[in-house]
Order: sequence, then C-alpha cells, then structure tokens
Amino acid sequence: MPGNQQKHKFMTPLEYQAPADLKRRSKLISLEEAGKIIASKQIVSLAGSHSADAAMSLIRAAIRAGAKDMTLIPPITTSMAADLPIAAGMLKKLYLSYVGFEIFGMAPAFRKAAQEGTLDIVEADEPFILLGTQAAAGGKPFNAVQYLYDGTDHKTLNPELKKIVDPFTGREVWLIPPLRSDVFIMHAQACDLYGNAQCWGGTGQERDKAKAADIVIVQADEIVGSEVIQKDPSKTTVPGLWVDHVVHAPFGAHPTFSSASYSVDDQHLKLYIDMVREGRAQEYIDKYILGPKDHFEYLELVGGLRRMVDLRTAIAIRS
Amino acid sequence: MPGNQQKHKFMTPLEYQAPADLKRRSKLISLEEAGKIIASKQIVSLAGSHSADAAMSLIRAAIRAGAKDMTLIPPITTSMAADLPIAAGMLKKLYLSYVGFEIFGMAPAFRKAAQEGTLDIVEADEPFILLGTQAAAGGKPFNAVQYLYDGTDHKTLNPELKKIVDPFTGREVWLIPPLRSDVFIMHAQACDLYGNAQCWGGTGQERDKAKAADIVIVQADEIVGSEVIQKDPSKTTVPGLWVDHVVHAPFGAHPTFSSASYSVDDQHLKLYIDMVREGRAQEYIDKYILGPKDHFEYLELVGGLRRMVDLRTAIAIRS
Amino acid sequence: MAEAAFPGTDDYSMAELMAIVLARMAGGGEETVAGGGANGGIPLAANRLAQLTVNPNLWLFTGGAGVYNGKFDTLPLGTWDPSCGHGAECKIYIADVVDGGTKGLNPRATRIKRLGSSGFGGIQVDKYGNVNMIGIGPHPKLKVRGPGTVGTIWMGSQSHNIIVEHHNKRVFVDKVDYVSGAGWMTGGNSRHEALDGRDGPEYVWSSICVCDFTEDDHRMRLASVHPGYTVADVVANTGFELVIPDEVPTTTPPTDFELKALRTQVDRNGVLRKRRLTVG
Amino acid sequence: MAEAAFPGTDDYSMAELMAIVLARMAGGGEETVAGGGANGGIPLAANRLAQLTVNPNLWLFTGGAGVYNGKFDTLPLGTWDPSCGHGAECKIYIADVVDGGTKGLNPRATRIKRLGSSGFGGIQVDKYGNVNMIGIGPHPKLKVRGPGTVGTIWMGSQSHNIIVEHHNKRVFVDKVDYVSGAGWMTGGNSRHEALDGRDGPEYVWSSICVCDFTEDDHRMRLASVHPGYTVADVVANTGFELVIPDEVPTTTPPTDFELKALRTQVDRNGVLRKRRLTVG
Repeated sequence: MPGNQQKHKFMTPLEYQAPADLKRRSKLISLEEAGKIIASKQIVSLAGSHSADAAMSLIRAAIRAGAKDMTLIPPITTSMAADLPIAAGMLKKLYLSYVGFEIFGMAPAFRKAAQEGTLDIVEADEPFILLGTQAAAGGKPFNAVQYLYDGTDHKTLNPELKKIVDPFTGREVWLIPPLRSDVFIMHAQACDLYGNAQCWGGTGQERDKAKAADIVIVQADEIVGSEVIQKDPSKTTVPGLWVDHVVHAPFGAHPTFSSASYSVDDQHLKLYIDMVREGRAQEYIDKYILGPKDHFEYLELVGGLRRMVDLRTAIAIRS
Repeated sequence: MPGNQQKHKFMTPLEYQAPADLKRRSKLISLEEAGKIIASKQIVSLAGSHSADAAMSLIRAAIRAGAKDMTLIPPITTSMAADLPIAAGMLKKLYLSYVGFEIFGMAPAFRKAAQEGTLDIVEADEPFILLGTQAAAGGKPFNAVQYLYDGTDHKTLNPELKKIVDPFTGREVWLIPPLRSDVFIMHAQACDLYGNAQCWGGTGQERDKAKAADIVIVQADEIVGSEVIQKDPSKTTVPGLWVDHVVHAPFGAHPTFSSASYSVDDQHLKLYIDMVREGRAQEYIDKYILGPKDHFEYLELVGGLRRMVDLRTAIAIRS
Repeated sequence: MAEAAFPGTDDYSMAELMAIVLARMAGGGEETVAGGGANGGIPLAANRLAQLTVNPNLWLFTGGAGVYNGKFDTLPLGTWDPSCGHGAECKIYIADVVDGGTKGLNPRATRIKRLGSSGFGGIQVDKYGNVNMIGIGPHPKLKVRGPGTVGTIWMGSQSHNIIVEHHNKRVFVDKVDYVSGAGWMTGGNSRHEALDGRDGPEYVWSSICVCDFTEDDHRMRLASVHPGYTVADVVANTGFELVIPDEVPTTTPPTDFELKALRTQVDRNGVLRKRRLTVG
Repeated sequence: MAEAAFPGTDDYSMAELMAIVLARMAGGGEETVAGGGANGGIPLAANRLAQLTVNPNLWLFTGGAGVYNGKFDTLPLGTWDPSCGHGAECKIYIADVVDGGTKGLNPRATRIKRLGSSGFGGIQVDKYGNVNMIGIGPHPKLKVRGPGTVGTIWMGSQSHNIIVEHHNKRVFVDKVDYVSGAGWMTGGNSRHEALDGRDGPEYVWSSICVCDFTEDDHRMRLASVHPGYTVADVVANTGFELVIPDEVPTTTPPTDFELKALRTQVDRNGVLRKRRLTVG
C-alpha cells in the first residue's frame, strides 16, 4: 500500500499520509520580512481609530524596506499611520476619510502634500470606506445607499460614486464600489502562532478589512499560547485562517495607543508634528525610521523600557 | 428660575431638570405582555441556529396571545421555531432557507403546509436572508451579489430577486431586497434590565436582525446585574439601546439548546414530531402551549426542575 | 485672536460653560443616544454629565473607542480614546454606526431614538448650517485642506447639531466652499425635498453664543449670547447676516451644582477648565 | 431498503467507512478549511479525524455553532450543535460565511484556501452533480417539499463535494427537478461559462461507492465501490447511466489505525458505529 501510487487520494489510508511532523505550522515571520512583503504590494489597508491601535511597526518596516507610491485604504479615522507614510513618500494615493491628530492638531505631512498636489486624494468618507470595504469583503459588485450623498458635494468631488435607479422602488440611489487591498496590516494586543488575533479595543473594522485583502499581516504586542485564545473564542477578532503572517512587535503601536495595554506617547506625537511642520520630516525619518537597525533599537531611541513602562502604567493610573 | 418657563431648554440649569427619581428605566415586561405585542404585529424575525437558541418561550406566548397570519423571517436554519408556529396557524408566509429537525427528521407541520399549499413560501436561501437583513439593517435599497444565482433555479422561483447591469463593470448582477421586520424576538443566555443581551453561542445574526426590526424583544435565561455586563462589553451581543423589552424566561429556549447552558430536549422534540406527524398537532398545542397558565407551568409539564437540571448537566457530561 | 475666557472671573472656562449648556439639552429621562466629538471632548463631557445628573437613560456613544456607556470620571482625549472603555456595557462597531447613519431616523418608525447633543464641527459653517470639512479653494489643489469628512455626511440622515469652538468670520461664512455635512441646504424646503423630509440641525453651539434656525427659511438665528459677550460681538465675528430677534437673552451661566458635578464626576482632571477657546 | 452495514463483519459501519475515506482527502499539511454537514456528522467526523492525524493545519469549520476548531472528541449532533464550541479558537459569523460564499474562490487570487472534504447533500442529485434541496413536482405546491436550500447555492462559488448517505434511484436521478446547488450544470463547459470559470464538484461520496466526473463532459463516473458491493449494485441503484471505467477498484477499507483514531479521538460515543445507512 505505501509504495502503491493510487490514482485517488481517498484510497490511501491515513497512516500512510501522516506528515513526518504533525506540528501545526507557525505563521511567525520577522518584522523585516513583513516590511519587504508590504513594500512589494500596491494597495495597503489599515485599521485602528484616530491615534489608537495603528500598525506602526509594520509601517516603519515597510518604509525601511523602501515602500513607494502605494495606495492607502485607511480606517475611518487615523493620524500618524497615514501622515508618516505620506512624509516618507510611501503613498501616491489616499482614500481620505479623516487624517488628523485630534487635540494635537492637523496632520502636517498630509496637509502639505494635499495643498501642494503631490498626493492623489479620493474624497471619500465614513460610509464610502466602510461600505466599499464590506463590498470587497464579500466579492460583491458594489454597496448601495439611499439619498445621503444628495445633500453634499461628495457626489461631484468623488468620481468613484455612481448613481442608478433602484429597480425595486424606481428611486435614484448611490453605489459605492468595492475597496479591496493587496495587503491588510493590523495591530493586535495578542495573537497566537496561527494568526488568531485579539484586539482589545477598536471599532471592529478588522474582519471586513481582512476579508477584503489578498494578504493579511498581524503585528502583535504579545504572542500568546493557544490556551489563551481558547479561553474565549469570541475574543478572537480575526480568525487565524484569514491571517498569512504574524509579527511579534512589543509596543508596536507606539506612538499611538494600544487599547487596554499602553497609552499614546503624546510627547513623541508632538515631536513628530513639530519636526514635520518645521520642514524636518526627512530628519525625523532618518533618525527614527531608517536609523534603528530593528524594532528594539527604535524602542530604545524613543525612551526604552522606562518610557514603555510609563506608557503602560498611564493606562492604569489615568487621573 | 424654576418657575420660569424658558423658551430654550439649554437655559434651564441641570438641577431644575433632574427627574424625581434618577433611576435608570428597566425594560423588563412579563412574558404575557410580550406575547401580546408580538401577536399585534405582522412580520416577525427570529435568530438561533437549527435546534439551538430559539426564542421558544416568546413563540409560545405569541401563540397563546392569538398570533395569526404572520410572516416569518427565520434565521438561516431553524427547526421547531418555524414548525410550531406553522402547526399553530401563526404563520401565513415564510421566507424559507432551511426548516428541518436535522437528525430527528423533516419538519412535519412545515412539510404538510407546504405540500397542501396552505403556507405562502418565498424560495429564499442563506445569502438572500442574510444579505436582505443586512440591507434592511442599514436602510439600504438592496444588496447585490454576482453570478451566484445564475447556476440555480432560485432565479425563476424567487420573484423577489432582480437582475441589473452593474454600472462599474457592465456585467449582470443580482439584487436582493431589504428584509425588515416589525418585531425581532431573540433568545439570550443573559441580559440586564436595560437590554444588554449576551448570547453565549450562535451565528451572530442578532445585530443585523435587531437593526432591521422596528421592535426588539429579548427573552433571557437569566437576568443579570450590570456588573456582569460591564465585566466585558465585547460579550454583549446586542446593545440594550436597540432592545425595547426584556422578558425573563429561565430555560426559555426549551426544547432547543441554549448555547453553553442547557442541552436540547431530544425526547420532547421527538414527541412533538411524532404527534404532528400523526395528525395530533392541535392536541400538542392544547396541552403544551395553551394548557399551562404561565412559563413555569410549561416547565413543570415538560419535566420540571429534575428534567431542567438533567439538560443543564448534559452540557457538562456529554460523552 | 482673543481668548474667550470668561471676562472678569476665573469661575469657569468657556469650555466648561459649553459642556454644561449642552448637557441641559439631554434632560427629561427619555431614552436617547448621544456621543461627542473626536476632538476635544466638550460634547463628550456634556453627555456624560447629563447621564449622571438628568438622564440615566442616555446611552453614551463613543464610536472611535467602539463602546457604549463608558463610566469615566476623568475626561478622555476624545471619543476615540480607548479609556472611554472603562466600565462600558457594549461594543459598538463602525459597521453599526454606518448602518445607523445610512438608515437615519425614519420619522415614521414606531421607535425613534432621539439623538442627544451630539454635534459636528467643521472648518466652515454657513447661514443654513451646512458644514465643510473638505477644504477651502478650488478642488483638488485646495488652498486649505480639511482633515476629511468622516461622518459629517450623517448630518443628512439625522438632525445633528453643530459645535464650533472658535467663533470667527473664517468659520462662520455666508456660503461654505463645499458641503460635506448637509444643514438646511439652501434654506426653505430644500432639505426636506432632497432628504426625504428629514430635519436639519436644531442648534449651533459656539464659544460665545447659541443659534437656532428660523422656522420657514431655516436661516441661522441668534438664540442667546454667553455671559461676557454682546450681540455686537457675535455680529462682528460672524461672516454673514444672522437673524437677530428683538430680544436676545444671556445664556444662563453654569450653576454651582453644575460646575461641581462636572468637575467631580466627569472632568476630575480639569481638562475643560484649562482649555482656552477663541473668538475673532 | 437494505441496511448498508458491512456484509460478513461487524468490524465497522458504513458511516465509519465514509468518514475515514473522506478524511483521507484532507492529508498533506496544506492550510485548508473544511466543515461538515448540519445533519449527521460524517464529514464533521472526517475533518476532525484528518486534523488530528494527517493535517494539523486544517481549520475545522462548524458554521451552525459559529466557531472554528472546536476540540471535541465525542461527535456533536451536527455542525450546529453548540458543543462544537468546546476549545474553539474563534467565532465564525454567518455574515463571514456568506461573504466567503458570495466571494468564492477566485482562481486568480494569490492566497487560495482549498476547501477540504466539506460537502452538500440533497434530496436529488443528477448525472452532472447538480443538487436539489427544493422539492419534487410542480412548484409551488410541490409533491415532496424539501427542507429549503440554505447554503447549497455555495456550490456555485466553490468546488464543493456531494455526500449522499442513502444511495437509491430516488436520490440519483437523471435530471434534478430543481437546481439549488449548481454542479457541472448541463455538462461540458456550461458551468465554466455561467460561473466565471469556477470548477464544479470533484467527488460524490455515497454509502456504497465514490464517483468523480469525466474530464470533458463532466458526467458522473464511478471511481470506486465500497467493500461488500459490486459495480452491478451501484448501477442497479442509480437512476441514470453512470460512466463505468474498465477497471473499478474496491475502496480501500478502514485500517485498524484509522478505526482506532476515529473511535478514541473523534467519536468516543460511537455515533457513527451505530448509524445505519441505506441502499436501494
């Protein structure tokens, strides 16, 4: 039987098919490998919310790997996760919903690029990004909304919107096209080796973004054992099945928040904003992105263990 | 100031607006009241999966309250939660995806009504129900899918499907209309007084079904304190904001499973199936639905505390 | 650009006044949902304050953090701050927010969830309450690029208020360069006709006054002026002709009860007290 | 209707044989997702068995219970049984299932998740592998009403196999009364043309044999006959002309290793051992 080449696999008993090693395959790769994968793609998609839960270590790795002229499908709201790639020349095109640093101010690289016309901006919005992503997640031709755009200038500024007559009611409705990506990069607080990723906060854009992507890469603050994941399957934000690669990046969301884990580094955000405003974007990139030889050198540069522990503690003692 | 009738509410300080009682309003009502509300509506929607997590106590209450000629938007798969209402004459119309008792056999009342032509059946399916519900959840005009129906007879059997030309690609695509309901009734393992409902299993149809309904009623095995809910907000399946009424119905999913709580009562399911098959549906309804004066009398009739404890234990000692 | 600190007293900041005045709108005990801006936290503080003092049935919505009913007593950085999640009762996903926005409030629905004092700001607001988050100048190479429009489009599906923390003629313009959030559109019946009968904004809350809209034309009308400012101050800093009624009351200032509740139960770290809004 | 228990021996039941033969398809270590039927559990047992013995990278999908990778060692009632959730790694929502189904496998996608031995049954299956879950007779007052079509429509987006536990001429018909799951449609290129080049079913697994499809016409062809049955038995119980190759092997029977693994790690309560499938 073992030597017998069968026409049909179902004729060969299981004991002759068992692999030499029954170990489940790990999806862990290095941050550097992940950066190269991202840099080899055209369209990248991100999750997170404002200055929270951004996949910053993957973005830095992609910039280090020479990512250029990419298109970004951002989350509904974001700050440095869009602004830094713009500052670094990583982006050619942006689907805009909201890029700003909230109480810390406007996004300096974004604003400059937009006003100088060096960035191709699609005048999108919250439903456009979310419903377009939902459409791509299900391989649907489009997603439809009623009346909403009639009251705004999006209908003329965003050429990707289309109007048709609803055959059920005879009324005009708006169609949003699918927004797929080549690679979706996401931050998680915890992930096992097989890609089961837990986000402890966030706005729940991860599942649709993962489904709408060809490749999914997770950066995790912590790699946890399967027993942690199995404690409560409802806490797994994205099933490992959909995840291609896992990267271990402690404090990888720095300088943004990591929900329920560590605080935003407001000092570093301000430093970034100030440097870019002052025309010193390249200096920032040279020092903080291209300078460090790996993720841990970056963490040293921004304050090391002492600062990281402070940011963790800030979550607990906020007052 | 207090006696001063202000034109604008913002002119009146908070201390003069404080209600006599600052207590948060409870949404708890009796099962009987809930039954009357359901019976006063036309279109009812259900969640659950096969013979698990069905809102059986609310269905029994609706039948007792005289519910007639309703339309049912079922979950993707269901058994007694559709069959009993058919047996009791509660339904005039059914959006069909799957009604059957799995290893226990075909659904007897459904099959009889269908073959005798006494039930109006829309030949729906999994994507039709789910995507139609999603469309209604967002007030969208329709949901679209590509190519899928081309290979089947649904395209001729289900008159609610429409075909249009996708303006983005020029290809023909299928449109599914919104499937709203007047009332969505759902089973939860736990719920607080404000409607925050936890489902410990299930297929996650609850949020969309709640959003697609005018009224939402939750039956809960247990009413829990807010502190239980606040332990982990990610475990709240449906936000209380969307819930209109909460009913306390211990073992309310009987005879179906309640996920992670108690087992299916296979003996009772078989008894039901046998009686309906033998033409004794009315006898079953008289005895088990109309006979008991309340939910606890029903539980007594089907075995009381001894049987309920057995069904709970069966979850733990399955072997 | 003068600071809008309360002239002649340090008793409260104008940001505190705005939060308190907004909170007063959510009284009554009716079940309602209300959130706050991503930026700054005035409406967020307002709605938490209302929940604790006048409306326990208010659902506090913090979409960026993805939860309902966070139990904070120190003010988060905005609705997106993950610390909004402390003691929350339920996750809220962006998909749910979008479904709520695309559906909007159906006036014929049997179950209407009134929106409390949530609001949208913008880089421009015009006399009909239209909001612009897109930018100023010819598109696409805008002279001033706005941050993007996020959910201002929801102004079209529900009656959202408008919150403006810096009152000046650059913000209050006769006609916005672009509409990203629909107010009363071009006034009169224009909005009801375009948007299925849905009402536009009820109020505009600024650092120096409150405005509402006239009943027929839906033009912006002065409703009250905050203590320390005059009708003339408002007119001088507004870039279009406001409707000015014969009598314009002074906004009822924050009471001791209100300030104490705000400072001990909502904003223990005094974020709003330290905040300086501007006029002019 | 004769029982399909293995003639001459009580060593294993035909349900056990089917589960084991199906499990063999999922060997190889490739990352794959595979589920099981709502009814009966043969594919569910098969895929759990494969996961434990030949493919640790298989994701066990139990959609009705809403989880991936439940760690059961006694057989649940079906994929909908909440006990599938023991030790699961992730929730799977019907919305995700539907998104996967409407998207299907894109042959040009860089990341293809091959489907293991999941399958759909039906009340009728025809010579091109089309499946009918709707009913028999004129619509809508059908002579025999099927349970509804649930997700059989996903046969159109991915190459799902067909599992038939009761082999007889009522199920295996020349042409199904209605198509609820698209097989190779009318044979030849018909499916590739209608469904964007997506392949149809690869195998049909029945209680007495395994069939595949011819390469050009895509007509059902006998691939092997289970021990105890003959080609003549299959032909006599099939309502259309099967393609019969010159040599039809006997299905390799379950080995001691396979039976032991099935009975001690997957189906400790012997559900499949007690199950009696039928032929004729």
